[in-house]
Amino acid sequence: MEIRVQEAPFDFGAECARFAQGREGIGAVVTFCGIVRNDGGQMQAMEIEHYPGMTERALRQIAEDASRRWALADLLILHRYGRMRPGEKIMMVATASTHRADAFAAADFLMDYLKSRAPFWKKEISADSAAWVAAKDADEAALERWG
Amino acid sequence: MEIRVQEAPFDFGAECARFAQGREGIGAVVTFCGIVRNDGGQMQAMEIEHYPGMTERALRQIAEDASRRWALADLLILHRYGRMRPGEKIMMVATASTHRADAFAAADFLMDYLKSRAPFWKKEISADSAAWVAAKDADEAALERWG
Amino acid sequence: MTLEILYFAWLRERIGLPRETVTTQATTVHDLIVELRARDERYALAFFDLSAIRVALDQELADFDADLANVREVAFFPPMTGG
Amino acid sequence: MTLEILYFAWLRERIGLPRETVTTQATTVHDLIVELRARDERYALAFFDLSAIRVALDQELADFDADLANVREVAFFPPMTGG
Repeated sequence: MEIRVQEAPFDFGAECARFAQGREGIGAVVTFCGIVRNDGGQMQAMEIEHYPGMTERALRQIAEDASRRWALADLLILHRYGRMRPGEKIMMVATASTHRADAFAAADFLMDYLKSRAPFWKKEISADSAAWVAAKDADEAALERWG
Repeated sequence: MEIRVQEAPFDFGAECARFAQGREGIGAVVTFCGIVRNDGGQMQAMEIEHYPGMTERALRQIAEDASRRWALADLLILHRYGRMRPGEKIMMVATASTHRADAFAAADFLMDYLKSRAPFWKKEISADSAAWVAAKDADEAALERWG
Repeated sequence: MTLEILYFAWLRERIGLPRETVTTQATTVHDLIVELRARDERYALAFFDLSAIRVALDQELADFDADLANVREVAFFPPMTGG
Repeated sequence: MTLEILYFAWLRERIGLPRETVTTQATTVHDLIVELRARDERYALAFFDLSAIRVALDQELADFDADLANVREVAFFPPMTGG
């Protein structure tokens, strides 16, 4: 299990390669990558604030919860903070399991919890304004899928 | 939309990097990679036979079906045939969408259909035997999830 | 009618060849299987349990009662195990 | 009791500082918010709508009626938007 919170960009391809490397025992790897959208060209940058200390703690709790629910050989959570431009990668998760259903469900679960239970806040910056992204009711509702 | 059927190994990390590259318009990329399991060290190799011509056709139909069901910016299916050793990557899919739910559902759907509707057959080769992998009832049942 | 018949996986192994050209009067897949079974022991064995066999006509999955009119390529194989 | 209070996102912006040390007699988060609101307009505005605010005690999410006994760090922030 690996959890990383960092300001620096990461190399999604290299992380995928490393995560899937040397896994003779398992059959399925799922990865997710979140990318800054430009929302029709209006947005110039996204700024992500976080709560150092609690962030790592919350991510670890989410990861441990996923590990209890599904048979995972490994998992990775990597999340950036700071300023990013459209097209830049914000974060990724990866899960490895013997069976694809567990790898898919766990990655989906990690994303739902990262959205609403990890202390990150996004701000969208355009030429003439800056606005904190509002949490979506749909994101909160998504958590109910997991009982 | 890209579909590749090949005997040669592929570089999962490089494919992930390429697929996620330059996607300013979208927010979510999901990838899946299938890896040859060693099943407790018994298996020496896996051999995959396919039906040239029909394979590409079936994969294209599955991809088009996924594109009709979800709002995808892009998708990739890459599947190998021939002989592979434990730990080698068999295949991958990747989906890109504005929203994570679509990217996850489409990747999950592609995998379910690839398992049971694309003309590939796996043979497991151990030191003293070779056996065709039997289709699982669970894989056929999984298709019912998609109505 | 002349058909190209393809066999895959254990069907190919039991019958002992990957493809053959067959001249037949069969009008449905089912008729064709009956003809093939009657040929010899290898075919009878290969086509013994139809629940373990799938068929494609011109590279599209089909049912055993499908019509062979205008079909050029028939493929028999076990349930697929891709992914 | 002395508490370290942290503010994030628009709460930080409205109050105008990321953290402060507060001496208080409040026994619950709710009491603490009432105290903070009474300070001045900035706090009153920041804590106007509690449905838009979440609280963590010593880096664990908590409810507004949670007890502050033994707590050292209280953080206020809007609903999270990670991922």
